[in-house]
Amino acid sequence: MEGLSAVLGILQGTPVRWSISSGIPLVAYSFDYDALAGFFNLTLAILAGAVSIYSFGYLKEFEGKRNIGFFGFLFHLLLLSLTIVFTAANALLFLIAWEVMALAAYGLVTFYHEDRESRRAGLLYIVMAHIDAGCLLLGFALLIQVSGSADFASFRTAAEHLSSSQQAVAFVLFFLGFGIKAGVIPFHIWLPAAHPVAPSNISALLSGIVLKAGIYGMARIFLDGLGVLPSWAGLLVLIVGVGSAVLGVLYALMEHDLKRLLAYHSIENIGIILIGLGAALVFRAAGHPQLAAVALIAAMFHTLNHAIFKCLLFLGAGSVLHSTGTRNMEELGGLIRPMPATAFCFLIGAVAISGLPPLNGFVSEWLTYQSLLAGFGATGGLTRILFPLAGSMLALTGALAAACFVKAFAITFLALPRGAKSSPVHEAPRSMVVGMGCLTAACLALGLGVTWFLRVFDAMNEQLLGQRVGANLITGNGFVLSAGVPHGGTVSTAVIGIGLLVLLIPAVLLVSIGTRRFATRRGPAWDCGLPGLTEDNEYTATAFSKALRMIFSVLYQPRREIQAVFDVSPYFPKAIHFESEVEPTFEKRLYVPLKDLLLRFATRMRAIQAGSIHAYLAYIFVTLVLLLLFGVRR
Amino acid sequence: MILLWLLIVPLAAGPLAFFLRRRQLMEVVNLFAFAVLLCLAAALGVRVLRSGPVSVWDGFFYADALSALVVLLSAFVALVCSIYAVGYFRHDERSGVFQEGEDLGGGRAINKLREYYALTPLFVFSMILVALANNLGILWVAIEGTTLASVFLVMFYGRETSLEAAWKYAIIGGVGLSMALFGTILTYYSAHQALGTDTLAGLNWSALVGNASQFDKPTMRLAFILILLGYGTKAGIAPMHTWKPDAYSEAPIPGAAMLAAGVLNCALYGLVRFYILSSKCLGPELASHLLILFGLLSMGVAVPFILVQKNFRRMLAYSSIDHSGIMVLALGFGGPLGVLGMLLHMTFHSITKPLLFFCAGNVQQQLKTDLFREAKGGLIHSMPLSGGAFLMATLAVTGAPPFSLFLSEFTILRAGFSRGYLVLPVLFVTFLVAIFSGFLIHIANLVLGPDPGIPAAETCRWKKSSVVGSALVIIVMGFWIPAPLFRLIQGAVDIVVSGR
Amino acid sequence: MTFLQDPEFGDRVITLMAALVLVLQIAAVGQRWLVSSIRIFAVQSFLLAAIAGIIAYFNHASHIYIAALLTLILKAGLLPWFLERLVRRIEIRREIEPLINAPLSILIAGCLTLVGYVVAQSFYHPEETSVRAALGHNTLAVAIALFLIGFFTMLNRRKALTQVLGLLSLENGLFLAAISLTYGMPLVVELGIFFDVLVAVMVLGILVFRIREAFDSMDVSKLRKLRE
Amino acid sequence: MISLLAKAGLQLVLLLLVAPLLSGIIKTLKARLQTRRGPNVLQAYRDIFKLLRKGMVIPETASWIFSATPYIVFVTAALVGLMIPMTTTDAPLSLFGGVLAVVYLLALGRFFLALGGLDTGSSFGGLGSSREMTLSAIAEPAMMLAIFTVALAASSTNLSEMAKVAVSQSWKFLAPSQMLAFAALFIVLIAETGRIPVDNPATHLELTMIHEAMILEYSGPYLALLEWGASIKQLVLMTLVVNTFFPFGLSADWTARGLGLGLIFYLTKMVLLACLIVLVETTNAKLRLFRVPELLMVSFILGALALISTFLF
Repeated sequence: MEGLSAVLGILQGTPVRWSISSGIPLVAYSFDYDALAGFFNLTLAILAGAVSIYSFGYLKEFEGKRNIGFFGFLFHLLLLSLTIVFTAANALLFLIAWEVMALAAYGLVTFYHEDRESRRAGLLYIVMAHIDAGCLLLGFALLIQVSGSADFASFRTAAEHLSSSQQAVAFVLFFLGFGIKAGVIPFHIWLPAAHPVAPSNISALLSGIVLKAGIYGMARIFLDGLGVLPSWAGLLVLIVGVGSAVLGVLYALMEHDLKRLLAYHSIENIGIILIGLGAALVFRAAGHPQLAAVALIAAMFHTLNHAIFKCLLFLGAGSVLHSTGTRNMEELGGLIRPMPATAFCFLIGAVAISGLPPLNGFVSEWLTYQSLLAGFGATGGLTRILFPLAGSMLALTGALAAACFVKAFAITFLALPRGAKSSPVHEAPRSMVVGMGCLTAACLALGLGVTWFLRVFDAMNEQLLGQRVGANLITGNGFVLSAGVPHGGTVSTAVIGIGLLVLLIPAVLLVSIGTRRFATRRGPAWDCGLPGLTEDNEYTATAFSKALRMIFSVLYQPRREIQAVFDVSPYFPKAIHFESEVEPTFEKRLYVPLKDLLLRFATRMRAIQAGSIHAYLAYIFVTLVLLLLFGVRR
Repeated sequence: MILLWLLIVPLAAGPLAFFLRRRQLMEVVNLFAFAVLLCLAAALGVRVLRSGPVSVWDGFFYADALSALVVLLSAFVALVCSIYAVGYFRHDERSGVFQEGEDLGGGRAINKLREYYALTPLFVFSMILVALANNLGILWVAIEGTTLASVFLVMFYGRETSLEAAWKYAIIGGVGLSMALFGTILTYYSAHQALGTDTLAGLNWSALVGNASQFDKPTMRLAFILILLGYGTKAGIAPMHTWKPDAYSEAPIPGAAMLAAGVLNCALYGLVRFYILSSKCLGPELASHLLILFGLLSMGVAVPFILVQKNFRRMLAYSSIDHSGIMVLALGFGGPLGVLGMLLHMTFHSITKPLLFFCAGNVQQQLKTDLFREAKGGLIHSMPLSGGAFLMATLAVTGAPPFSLFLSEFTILRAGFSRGYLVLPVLFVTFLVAIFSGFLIHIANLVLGPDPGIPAAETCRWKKSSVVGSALVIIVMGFWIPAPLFRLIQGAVDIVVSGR
Repeated sequence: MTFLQDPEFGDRVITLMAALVLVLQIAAVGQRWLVSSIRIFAVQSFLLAAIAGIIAYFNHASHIYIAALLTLILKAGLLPWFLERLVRRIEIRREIEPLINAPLSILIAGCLTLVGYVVAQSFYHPEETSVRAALGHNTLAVAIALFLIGFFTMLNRRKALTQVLGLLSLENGLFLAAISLTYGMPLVVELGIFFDVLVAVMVLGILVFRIREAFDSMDVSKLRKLRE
Repeated sequence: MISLLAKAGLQLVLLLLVAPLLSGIIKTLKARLQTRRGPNVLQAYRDIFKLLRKGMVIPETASWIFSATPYIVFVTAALVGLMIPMTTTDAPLSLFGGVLAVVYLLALGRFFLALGGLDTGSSFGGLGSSREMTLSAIAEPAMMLAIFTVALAASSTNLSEMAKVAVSQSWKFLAPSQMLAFAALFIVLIAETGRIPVDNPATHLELTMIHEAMILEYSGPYLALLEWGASIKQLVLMTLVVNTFFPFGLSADWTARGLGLGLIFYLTKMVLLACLIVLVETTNAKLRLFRVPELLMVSFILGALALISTFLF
């Protein structure tokens, strides 16, 4: 139902406005269902549909223990508040919906509030959410002060006579506010804490769409609310995007908790989206609305893609957790046999997120590359060099993401089960598989049929940048996606897909020569003469990422601890205990010292309430005398 | 005539309850009196809206929109607290809390109840008198009345700590009020110069406000400083706030709630009256600089104490210090927006704060402690209703958006920006966020968590009805404000801004 | 006998009495005996009543007579008697060492008087005040000084009872300011204020008694249980 | 439409034939340089056909991914081959896949190869996949920078366009940015195709092998497909390097004469490049695994210099 209304909103292109006035000053429940809102609602609709189908199966396990009613209430409250956030036309209503979304998400993250870890993560989440709400509060107050009324439309008109310093302050406030919500690198610490502890269908929704609320905010305010931002603003967004992408994937590589790995990947993909958005801002500042439109399409298309395949991956991780009861990859393995459907969906998700062709991840990264390339020509001075460098960092991120998902998929699903699994692992219930299935289908459809889907962005582009570039992005009778530049780069995932299938025929023929003569036998893998391979010989997640840990050791500061238990001589150990840990630099260097400083100051301040009445009277006496002396004379 | 009835009802209820001796009768009298009071207050509000200021006995009692608002809020708080008090004291009686005070000479349990049910109406009477008194001297006498009535409330349990709290409350309150008296005298002196009359009207608010501009400037400056310190002590603003944590953690919950929501409004009402006089006479600079300074100081003082608090009763006190700071800051920002923000905040705060006290009361009575350490958390399992309400009230009080306090804080923020300040609003928001985080972290650890195995304890009808009732009012207020209430607030804003 | 009508004479007498009150107040700051500080308070109240009487006589303002009478009965007679009865029942004669030792506290009292004068200075603009108003004018400085020194004694003393006395001397300062500046507040207000002061002292008296009961000493600095 | 299929078919056949020939030539050249006779140039063909006719053994622990991997590796390599201009500037599928598609299709093949390696459950497979993914991840940014330099010159990532532009400005390849880009791409070529300084293709010694470790468990037709796919990938990368930097003799259209001439030029260029590779292989010893990132860092710096020099000079 939501999906339908969303598509309706986009295709028309004309904003649908309706509002109810409320008794409270300044708060008008007015909604503006324009193209940008329509697009984000479409993403929300797709995800909400898939997750609710998935939740049928997932929640069966809760039947007795938790009250599902409260869970349902929070779930729909989250969806409702997201819809309002996307369509709010009144700044105050936007803020109210924004915080309700944060509170609903907090309720859901701490749904298992029995274990301390999820409570702590929930608190961290809500405190960071409130900090970013505070920044938005200040930003909106500044804008309302300039424009007089609280409607987004009035911000648009008031943007002209924003002084440059006001515009800069407003930009920083909004970037800080939306950045924290989107989980950008310096403010990301709540994301890998909160998403893994939430129930899987919720962390899917959190990573999929709640992070995108930050992106929506940036798009709405930067492109629509603050007028034309100076180029340094776009470059800042770009640099932060690159930082988040690279560091996000590097931290993801070191994780061996499946859901934390996916949470770090959300940071990486948000970084990629920000690269697109930053490029769009820089082009707009440099006066190339055409290129800005392409970059914006890249960013928004990647938002949609990331929402879909991240949600798919989280649902997959959820069904693994549902069946095996653990998220630690070191104890998983060999799940492809008992859970073939989940494995296949997870594989499609992994291929899509690593940006490998025929799927949708590749298409949006391709568009980002094209806009970065075009950036070289369009911008002047040193910034020209920045764009291709960002492109190479994007490539590094893509390749590292591929490495990370090879590890995630292989260690979880392939070869022999590592942990001593007591109960036999069963396939996820049918509804969960169906939930994942439709998302997989969405990935494939978006990947192959991208050219039909691009027209969706025309209305949005026209509204935000006044450009309709959809047409010249599609050439070659509707199959080929082009970069919008004559003789520019072109790619067609549809033809690549068909090519792959067609070339499969000669390969199958070649193989059939051999298989017709001899039956393929199944034998034990080569074990260098040892008495048979057991699961202990298999590669573990830590081992897989060891090479990268050594190469990037300057970032990780890895700490290694080996204790060998031996009785006769150290060279014949009975058991070796190996423990390696990567240092959480951001937490250790930045957040923990800040917190300690604050608490130490607070405990010292408690001395002023030390209980002696003489001290209390002295405070009043001193204030009285000071005021008498200084207050009167002036 | 409504004014007289508003005063007679609580005045009569006090002694009546004192002589009735039996608990059920006293409770009925108390509830009935405050219910009637609320209806009268509402009628007064409507009357003031329709036909402007109401006065009786040639101006001795005078009620304009501002005083009608304060009367309405005091009546609402009194009613909600009295409903809760019924359940609260029944639980106290059952769990033998009074015996503990007896060996310290506190008197038998039934005497305690008689003391409470006699004093609370007198306490409410003096709060109503504050709002209705036209003569600033009588205003001072009324506030002194609230102090004296509430000293016994703080001393209610008769434990050593409650004696200490009562002594500090009485002494600091006495000093504060003497400064306020000195300010009133000086105001009368500066008015005396201009008016020259010796009659009773010399101190009447309606007479003074008309020609406030010809008052004697330096006297009025000194008078405003003294009034700010005096009534600031009663409101609990920063350097004079030290009595609040002790008083609130020792008084019985209904008493503490009335102190927090009722006396705070009266003290600020007094401060606003003098603010109008001084801004008409001296121009707004002096008043706004001082008010902003004290407002931010109180919010600043509240932050560290909330962050590292060990006792949730005292944390409520610091939260009310923070809110008095916010209101004073709003008044300091001034202008139509600032005053609107302050009055909205006063209204929403008086509605939200009692619920917070009720939940804290339920938790304290159930766990027999008010320390976070001893309450092992997981309250949601044994007390789902008050645990959930506690969490919701925390979000409401700290100004989380879906609730109404966010709207008033946003208006205050806009007022700050409209005055051209930039650093102050940023400081204001940082304090708000810090207090939100401190508050929520403590309460979340208290309410959520594994099931400690305490037997379910939500039994008393009265307590549950008051918690649910005020929770509903808070939620509704978040989205819709009744039009007459909002017109009343706007009327009060006109009075403060234009000083009619 | 003509000098009885001459306002100049009245002004001089009032200034003399106000100065006397101030001296007594500074003496009370250094005082060590409980009973004698109560007596000092009684004498101060008597002097204040006299000042009020003189002002009433010269300005023919009848309601100030009532105020003077009330002060005489209440503050000079009733309160000291009540406090002494309390002291006798608690049998504590000597006040232990105040927080700040005697000579330094007297010095501070002196400075506070100076502050009082500085603040009062900004009021005194001789040109426009009528002769009648000038009558009690320089007593404002004394009133402010009394107020500040009273506050300081509360701050300085450990005993609960002396803190009450400090509060009362504070009230005295206010009364002096009221009658000297504006020839007394409107009558109803005066009555209200007297009534409140009386009740306040009653309440504080009960509290002192209960504290004496609970802590078996009047030392207020022991009250330190409620702390952060 | 039909001519497209015909062109694609022709280029596919050319691709399938030349690839094993080239790896054979490299083996024999290397042997000759080390003064030994070395295997016959056609030995690679014989190996592939021998393997195609053999039976297969699949490890017990392996899942369907193990058997899908050879197909995917072979097919992706072949498809990429159709996108590269080999003998003419107008590659059959160049409209449907630019240089980015080439890079990412090869990445897709590598992704599944690594999964296949891990699927066997033996530590060799894990070893190979981990090293392969790590090194390719480090090589990726350098390759991207070099490609960006060339693409920016032609302001398009379409390979045919780049080839046409390169042909039209014939002496352009002497520009410093092109030279630096060539050096960077050459190092990446060695890393990607697993030649000596990075990985030793001829050994099965656990310490040194990367590519070989992943295909250790394959046998029979699957191994043939993988070997063939690897040689096609090698051919593709060498062609990419050659035709973008030295575009002599690339005929403009698909006429018979143009094709013949183009083929001769193309083969000579490939043999010359093979000699260069062999020269590098015999003069260098294999680097330690954790020294390889430094080598790739050098290529990254070269790529960055190439990029800067495009608009400095």
